[in-house]
Formats: sequence, C-alpha cells, structure tokens
Amino acid sequence: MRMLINVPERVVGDALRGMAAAHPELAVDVEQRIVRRGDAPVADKVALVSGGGSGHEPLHGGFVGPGMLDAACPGEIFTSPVPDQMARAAAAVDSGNGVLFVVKNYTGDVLNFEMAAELAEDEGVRIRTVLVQDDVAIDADPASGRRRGTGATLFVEKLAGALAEEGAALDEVEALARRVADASRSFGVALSAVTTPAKGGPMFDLPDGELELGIGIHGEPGRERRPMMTAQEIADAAVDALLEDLTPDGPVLALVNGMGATPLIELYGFCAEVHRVLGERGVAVARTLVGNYVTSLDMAGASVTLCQADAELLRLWDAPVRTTGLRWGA
Amino acid sequence: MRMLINVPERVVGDALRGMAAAHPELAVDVEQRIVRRGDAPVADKVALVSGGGSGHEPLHGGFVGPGMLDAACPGEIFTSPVPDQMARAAAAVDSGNGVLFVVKNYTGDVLNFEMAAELAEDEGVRIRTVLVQDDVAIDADPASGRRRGTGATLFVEKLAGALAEEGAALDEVEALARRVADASRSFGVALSAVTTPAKGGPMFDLPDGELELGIGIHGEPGRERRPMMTAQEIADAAVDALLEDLTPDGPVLALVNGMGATPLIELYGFCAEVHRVLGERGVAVARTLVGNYVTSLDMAGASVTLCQADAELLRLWDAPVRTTGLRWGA
Amino acid sequence: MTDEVSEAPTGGVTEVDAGFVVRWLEAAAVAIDRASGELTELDSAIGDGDHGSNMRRGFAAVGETFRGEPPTTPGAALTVAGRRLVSTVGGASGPLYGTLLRRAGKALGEAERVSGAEFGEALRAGTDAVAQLGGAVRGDKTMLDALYPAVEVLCSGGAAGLDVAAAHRAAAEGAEATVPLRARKGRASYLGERSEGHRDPGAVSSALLVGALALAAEGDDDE
Amino acid sequence: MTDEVSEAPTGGVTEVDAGFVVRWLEAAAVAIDRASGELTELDSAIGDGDHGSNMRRGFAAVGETFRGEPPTTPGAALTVAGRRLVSTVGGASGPLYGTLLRRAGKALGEAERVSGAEFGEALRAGTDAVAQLGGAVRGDKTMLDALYPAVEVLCSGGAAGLDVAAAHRAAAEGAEATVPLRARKGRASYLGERSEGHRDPGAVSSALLVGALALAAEGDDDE
Ligand SMILES: Nc1ncnc2c1ncn2[C@@H]1O[C@H](COP(=O)(O)OP(=O)(O)O)[C@@H](O)[C@H]1O
Ligand SMILES: Nc1ncnc2c1ncn2[C@@H]1O[C@H](COP(=O)(O)OP(=O)(O)O)[C@@H](O)[C@H]1O
Ligand SMILES: [Mg+2]
Ligand SMILES: [Mg+2]
Ligand SMILES: [Mg+2]
Ligand SMILES: [Mg+2]
Repeated sequence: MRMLINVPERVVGDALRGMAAAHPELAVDVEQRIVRRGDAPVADKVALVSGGGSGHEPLHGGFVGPGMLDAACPGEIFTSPVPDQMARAAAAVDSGNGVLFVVKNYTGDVLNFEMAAELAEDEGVRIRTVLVQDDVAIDADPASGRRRGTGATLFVEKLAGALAEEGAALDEVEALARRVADASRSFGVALSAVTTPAKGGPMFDLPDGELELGIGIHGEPGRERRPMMTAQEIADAAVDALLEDLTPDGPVLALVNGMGATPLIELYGFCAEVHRVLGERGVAVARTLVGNYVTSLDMAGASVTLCQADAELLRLWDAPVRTTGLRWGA
Repeated sequence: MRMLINVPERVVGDALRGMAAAHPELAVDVEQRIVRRGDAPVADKVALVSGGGSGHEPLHGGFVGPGMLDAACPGEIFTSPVPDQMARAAAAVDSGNGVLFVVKNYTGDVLNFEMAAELAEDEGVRIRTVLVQDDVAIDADPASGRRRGTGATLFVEKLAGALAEEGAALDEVEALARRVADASRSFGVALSAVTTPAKGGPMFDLPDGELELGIGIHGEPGRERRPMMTAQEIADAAVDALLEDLTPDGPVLALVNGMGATPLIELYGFCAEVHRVLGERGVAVARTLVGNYVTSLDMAGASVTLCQADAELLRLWDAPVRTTGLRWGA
Repeated sequence: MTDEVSEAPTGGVTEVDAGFVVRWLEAAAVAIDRASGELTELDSAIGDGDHGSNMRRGFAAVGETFRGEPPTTPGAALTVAGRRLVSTVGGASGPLYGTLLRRAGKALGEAERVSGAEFGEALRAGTDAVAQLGGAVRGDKTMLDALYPAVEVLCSGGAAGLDVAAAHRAAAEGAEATVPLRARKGRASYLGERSEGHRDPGAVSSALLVGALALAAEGDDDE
Repeated sequence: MTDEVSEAPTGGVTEVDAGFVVRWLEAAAVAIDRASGELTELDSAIGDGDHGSNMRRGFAAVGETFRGEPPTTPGAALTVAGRRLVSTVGGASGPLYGTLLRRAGKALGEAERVSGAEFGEALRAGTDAVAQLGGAVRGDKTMLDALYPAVEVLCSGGAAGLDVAAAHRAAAEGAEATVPLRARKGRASYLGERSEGHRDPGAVSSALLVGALALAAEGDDDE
C-alpha cells in the first residue's frame, strides 16, 4: 500500500487536522467533521452546504470560503457523510436566510442529505436541495435520474456560491444551481484503478495498456474497457459523448479535470485536444479550468465537464472566490 | 504506459498548446517554448525568468504572472531547457531593468543558464542569477554546492517576484532571492517511482511496502530505502533532517508538497504530522501551503520545505500573486 | 464464508425481548467484523469498496450504545440501533439498514416482549420501508434480495415461532441468487452488464444479519 | 551492445576534412539512435532517464544542420555541430558535448584539411574544456572517463595517423571501468554509494561517439 497515512481508519480525521493547521481562515471541526468558513454564518446570506464521501479533494472541503461553500461535510473515503453531521453544518452556517444543499446523485448521498434536511428543518433551518447528475456515461436518458454527480459539482458550487455571495434569496440561488446542474455534462476515463485505504490494493485490475471509459469518481470500473488510446482519441470520445446530449448554442465553461494521479503536464496536453475537438464541433470555450479538482484518490485519468454558459454565468464564474482549492479576485 | 498523451516526443509541446488554450492571460510561444506574462515586459520592473526540465508542473510555467515570474522556459521532461530559449525569454520580458534567473542547482540547469546569461548579456540584457539548492538529503555540508534545488524554488519565485512587483531594483531583488534561498531547506520521500514518457515504465523498482528517503524531483532513487513508514514517522524524519541545518529563530513558511500522485487528503494528513513535529521542536509556522506544486510527474510521495521568515518575507508572501498555479489577492 | 448456513437449533423462537435483540445485533457485529474484508472485496468488484468498513463501523457503534445504555424493550433496542446506524454509517447502507431497524422498532411499540410472529412482521415492515426508501424491488440486486426471502420465512412460522435457521438459509440463497443479476439500483447499476457475475455486497451483509438471529436464538437456549 | 568494439580498419586516419567530420557525426547519430533505449535505461538507474532521448534529439539535429548547409572545413563542421547540440539538447550533456565539439572546432581554425594528429589534439582540447566546464576529473564517473582514454590514444599516433579502433577500445574500456566508481559529479552523485555498480550513461555515449570515428574512417576507405 503506497499511502502517506497513519492508519486507514484515521485518514479523514488526520486530513481535517491538517486543514485546521494549514488554514486558519477556516473553522474546522475535526470531531464533528465539518469544515466551515471562519466567518459563517454570514449575515443576510444564503448558505451553501455540500459534502460527500472523502477522496475527491479538493472537493468539497477545498471549496469552502467566500464565493463558494459555507460548509462541507466529509464522509469516510467514498462514503456519504451522515445526516446529523450535515444538519449540524446547516445549523452552524444558517444566517436565517436558508441553506442550499448541493448533493451529488448517489443513493447514499441522496438518502443521507434527505434525512439531514428533515433534521435541519425540525430545527427551523430552511433547506433546499439541488442534485448534481452530470455523468453522461450513465444512461442515455438524462431524465432517468440515475446519472452520477461528478465534475459539474464544481460549477454548481462556484456559480451558486457567487450568487449567494451577492445576496440573492434562497429561491434564486436554488434556481441558479439547478440551472447550472441542468446545463452541465461530464465524461471521464481511468488509466489506472483506485487504491482505497480500506482495501489497501487497487479496486480492480486494469492491465497496463488498457483504459476504462465512462468511469465515476469512486473507483468503480467504467462502462467499457478499451485498449489504450491517445490523448487525441480520448478527447474525441469524451467530447462526442458530451455533445450527444448537450447542444450548446453559445460558449461553454470547460473543466479539464484530473482524477488525482495524472500529472498536470498531461492534463494540459489533454486540454489542448479537448479545445481542438470542441473547435472542430463548432463549440466556443469561454473559460477553461485545468487541474485536479474532483478527484478519485490516486486514480490516473481525467474527466471533461462542459457547462453551457451565458452572460450571467460568466459574471458569476469571474466573481471573486476565496477557497483553498479555487481562488481568484480575492 | 498509463499516460494521457499522444506521443512521448510531443508531451511538452502539447502541454504548451493546452496552456495557451486555457489561459489567454499568458503569452505562450509553443514553438520557442516560452511562457510569459501577457503584459510583459512590464515597465520599470525587474523581470524574473526561470525554467528547467518539464515534469514538475505547476513549476515553472504555472508560476508565471503578476507577483511571480515574468517568463518560464520548459525543457523536455527532466531536461534543462537550452540557452537560446532562456536568452530569448530574457530579452522578451526585460523592461530595461534587468532580469533575474532563478536556477535550480543541477549541472544541466546551471550550465545552460550560464550560457544563456552570456547570450543575453551580449544582447544588452543585464542578468543576475540565483541558485536554489535546498535539498538537505544531499551532503551534510550546505556549502558543498552540490545540493539540489527543489521546493524552495517556489519560495524564491514567489517572494522575489513580489519584491520585483513592488518596483525594487535588480540588486535588491537578487539579494532577496538569495536570502530566501539561503533560508530554505527541503526533504522529500517517494512512495513510488516515476514513469517518464521516454522510458515508458517506472524509473526504478520500488516494491510495495518500501519507500525512498531523500529523493529529488527527477525520479532518481533516494539516498536510502526503508520499509514503509507511517505519515507520523515520515514527518519526524523529514523535519528532523531539515532542522539539522536550519535553526529557525522565528516563524517559518512551510510547504507541504505532493510529488504528483499523492492524493490531497494524504497531503493534509501529512501536513498535520508536520505541524505536530514542528510544534514539538518549538518551531512556529507562520504560513502553510499544501498541495502539488513542485512535482515529479506521477511519483507518489511528498516533500517538506521550510523557509525561515521575517516581517519582510511574510509581507511578500501575502502580497498578491496571479498565476495559474498560485493565486491570491488578485 | 458468509454464505455457510450454520446449523441453528430447529426449535423456533417464540418470544423476543430486548435481550434477544441485543444478542442478535451483537452477534451480527461479530459476524460483520469477521466478514468485513470479504464485504469490501465484493463492493470493490461492483461498487466503491467501502461496504465492509461501513458495516463494521456501524455495528461496532450499535454494540457500544447497547453497552452504554441497555435497552429495555425489543422495540427500543431496534430503534436505538437503527438510529445509531444512520448516524455512524453513511453511504447507502447507513440510511437503508438504519431504516430497516428503526421501522421494525417502531412496529413493535413499547412492549417488553413480543411474539416471534410479531417480530417477523416488524422485520417485514422494516424491509418494506427499505424498499420504499431506496425505490428498489426484488431482483434489482440489492440487500432486498436477501431480506425478503428471509422475512417471508420468518413471517410464515405462526405460533411455531421464528425458524431462524430456515430464514438464514433463505437469505443466503437470496444473496447467492444475486450473482447473475444485473444491478438496477445503487452504485453497481453504473456498471450495466458488467455488474453481472458478482454477489451483491448488501445482500451478503443482509444474509449475515439474518444468520446472526440463529446465534441469538442459541444464546436464548443458554439462558 | 554499445560496448562491443567493432573491427575497424587498422590503417590510421592521417588526414581529416569536413567530410570526415560529417560522416563521423552522422555515424554517431545512427549509433546513438540505435542505443538510445539503452542510454535511457542506464540513466534511469543512476540519473533521470533522459540521456538517450537527449542525445538522439541532439545528433538528429546535427545531421539536419549538415544536410541543410554542408560545412566546408572540419573546424566549421565541429563548431556548427557543437552549437547545434547546445541549442537542442539541454540537460548536462548538451553544454558538455556542445563544448567538446565547439572547442575542438575552434582549435582547428579554418583549415580545409588537418592532420590526424591535429584532429586528435583538437579533441583533447575539447575534452579539457568539458572537464573545465563541468568541474569534473577522471574517475568522477562521467563522460570524461571514456573521453580521456580515447584522446590519449588519438594523440599518441603521431604521423601514423589516428588509431580509431584502439581509441574506441580505450573509450569502451573507460566506460566499462565506470561501473565500480562512485559518482562525484552530475545527477548520479546524488545517489552516493548507490551509484556504484552501474555504467555511467555519458561515458557509454562517449564510447559510441568515439566508435563512430571508426565508421567514418571506413567510409574514408570507400572514397
Ligand atoms: N436503492 C437501494 N435499495 C436497496 N439497497 C440498496 C440500494 N442502493 C444500494 N443498496 C445496497 O447497498 C449496498 C452498498 O452499500 P455501501 O457500499 O455501504 O454503500 P455505498 O453504495 O454508498 O458505497 C449495495 O450492495 C446494495 O445492497
Ligand atoms: N559535471 C560533469 N562533468 C562531466 N560530465 C558530466 C557532468 N555532469 C554530468 N555529466 C555527464 O552527463 C551525463 C548525463 O547526461 P544527461 O542525462 O543527458 O543530462 P542530465 O544529467 O542533465 O539529465 C552523465 O552520465 C555524465 O556522463
Ligand atoms: Mg460508498
Ligand atoms: Mg535530465
Ligand atoms: Mg460501497
Ligand atoms: Mg539524464
């Protein structure tokens, strides 16, 4: 097991201690596993809370701060957090203007956040929930409700976070978040399998010279195994899968995302190919983010997320954000 | 070979195309392999130029922008760039106030930058050079001149870059850079070997359950192989190695750096242990940066860099920086 | 092996008290702890490799809760255990197993002792609640494929009491029968046809849970 | 195998013109291209795994330059080749090999033909320049350990001309002799005692370079 850890059971707690040590601007509750803005609750602001299994860092804890999330609840590795934790986080950041839960569409996340919403509402916190379900590898029918939430989570958190920071009301923030989720699609490939601390070895056997197309962010195998492809071929496959059910009639936001172990130099090369094929398909790119943002521990591979943009979304994208994982203008 | 690339020979060029596509604020000369600030030369500003072999991203191209480097010259993977390239970069960003070369101490980098300095000076560009040689794994004697340049490069580029941005003269920027280099020490460990595109397989055989202590950033084996250690033990070993020849009499800047393939959640856990042992040794930490900044392609592992700080260095650290790899306040 | 059916006493369990439920879930905790590597292995093949540690963490917490504050009614024991699962497991299995036990506990009300039949019905209500919460049906390759066969056995004993050994057999067979199925719920469903050929981890842990009833019944005999 | 010594003609090379240098470096390019995997392998063991591609890139560029603008004097051929190596190789080997050739070219001046002895002395001057630039001496486990034995042979032929076969043998033996050494310069020195037991990649490429002299001399016979 090639891991820089103490013991598997303590990985999440140890990481939270590290975040607390490194980032005094955050309020990190190691015991309760809540990362929140040091200045939360922020008066008159709708709060955004997200969370999910750990192992996707910087998502979500790295996206806590002005202009993005008010709090994040990390679960165990690849395991949704528990309702009490999210309800407590919601209560801790609610200024009275309500809380938006940003939930990735997995049975566990959905069920736990639902229970959390009930608990929080029992305590008088107004809760709205937006589901992120952007992974086109799952199901031809986007309305099936079965699609996984992956890279688009970053867009939802950034854009809705920016709107909340401007002082918009809960209805508006919720509607914007839903609009962004609806306008986003992702597709990912894995070049190696994940090793989780609990398992101590690779989750599945992916021989050198093969790759998995249509992977998620939890180390599960993809939809299809293929002989190794070039960056060019992968970009073609990914973008074409995306454009099969997103038909942008204007510029897009693009996230060229690493799954964790793919070097940045490769991501940039891949980014060049993604831009090339988008150009060939007549899609203009308004903003591009390249890096490891929505990861799967030590998986090698990448995903592409596109979000159909408009003037409002571009304004919100460019708005200041100050988190440990994403920062500009502040 | 688990790589998201087209062909090994094109990795660097493809990545530059990707940078050009993703970052319109940069002027990327793909042909000449120069990444520079879009607004360079900046009037009345000393310019900073760095470069080195590729494979350490975001170093150096990701550190180009206001408050840090004016230009970066990427070489082939793990291969120093060539003199013409650096001389051309220097000429392209020189406002007449001179250029500081930030050079990591490797035979190749030193020789090529020396030749570049001659070429640039022939063209009338004033050049100063600062050598970064922070790796305590090499040689007990810091004055040997044999120590490798690793993580401290980030501190030198950020802090000297901030001073240059304030309008300081070449002498001052050079002196500050040297001071930072002198005040910094690094130590790294590898949990897996690097795979380079040229070699197509791991550079050396590191069995599961063993690690290398005292590694550099070019995939070379370390000084010592050991059975796997916990994050706690590694932090103890690393910090003790650093404090053997850095005796801070005040707070330090700390960089807890991933070598490329180590997940952020592990880096934060490691960061917690680094803070713990620094606390035990009576060293206060003024600022901590955690992430993959000075990397070695897909190597798993981490390094720790400490820089003895003072009020001036803290001010320069906190000054705005706007690069794709490091950004705040702008 | 988790699908080995232990030779439980053939006499049915006719009465269930708080002690029985505590013994049951403590036996389950032991069985799950022992099988957690296997559960994780199964979940690695078609899920995300955390089912073993999820279940172990949850049932260890249930045991602690029982030791801290021993429940006095079977309903309370189930409810407390279900709550504890919800608040410690996370993932899909936390809310689902939590709901199974909470709903069963609710069905038993505040009685200090209930009949085997009532207990069986309560577990059926719990299983229905799981189906409703997760939106799954039998054949979707989930824990329901082990739970339903078991509760059918448990509910068919009448006055003869709970035939826990037969219930375990039914659950184990149900878990085994998930092998050829294509998953339609949960993470395994992302694999499409590649989910075929593997046992569902949740069905296997459910079979363990049902198997633990037999151990609790044995303990009953000892008293 | 790069350390196999080819059976070159025994007659010494008594005169060197631009064509000889071009043939030499083109033969070197072929040999290096063929051995580039092995050079990278050697550099992976005690360096950073790029020596093969560095050398291949550089010598391919030299060949291109020659084809674009054939040099007319041996001095110009060496100088142009050295410049090209500097501007295309990078790393330690770029400036070092570049200096070897540039300095040798400078020593030959503008003569259209030089004697074998003059050529040998020029290569010695180039080797000395490498030593000075890199601050290394023989025994530091670098390219110098192959270059110095070779130039000694080349400079000892006098009027009999360059004994290129003997020079190649000396270079190959010198490269082989780096195995037990502990590196004191370049990347391999970072390994300390772990650098022992490996051939130095630069010494091996230097032996290839010297070996190519024999091929150039063969070509000479053909004329
Ligand atoms: N919708 C559902 N209905 C019933 N059971 C489900 C459902 N989704 C998942 N499960 C069960 O949960 C098990 C997985 O649990 P676990 O691995 O702990 O959670 P997660 O899938 O969140 O990682 C599956 O094997 C399956 O039996
Ligand atoms: N200071 C030096 N003097 C002479 N030769 C050197 C020196 N440093 C390195 N070398 C030679 O260069 C070779 C490595 O070249 P190469 O791998 O291309 O460059 P780099 O070490 O920069 O990756 C070594 O094997 C050695 O022979
Ligand atoms: Mg899970
Ligand atoms: Mg190199
Ligand atoms: Mg799971
Ligand atoms: Mg090398």
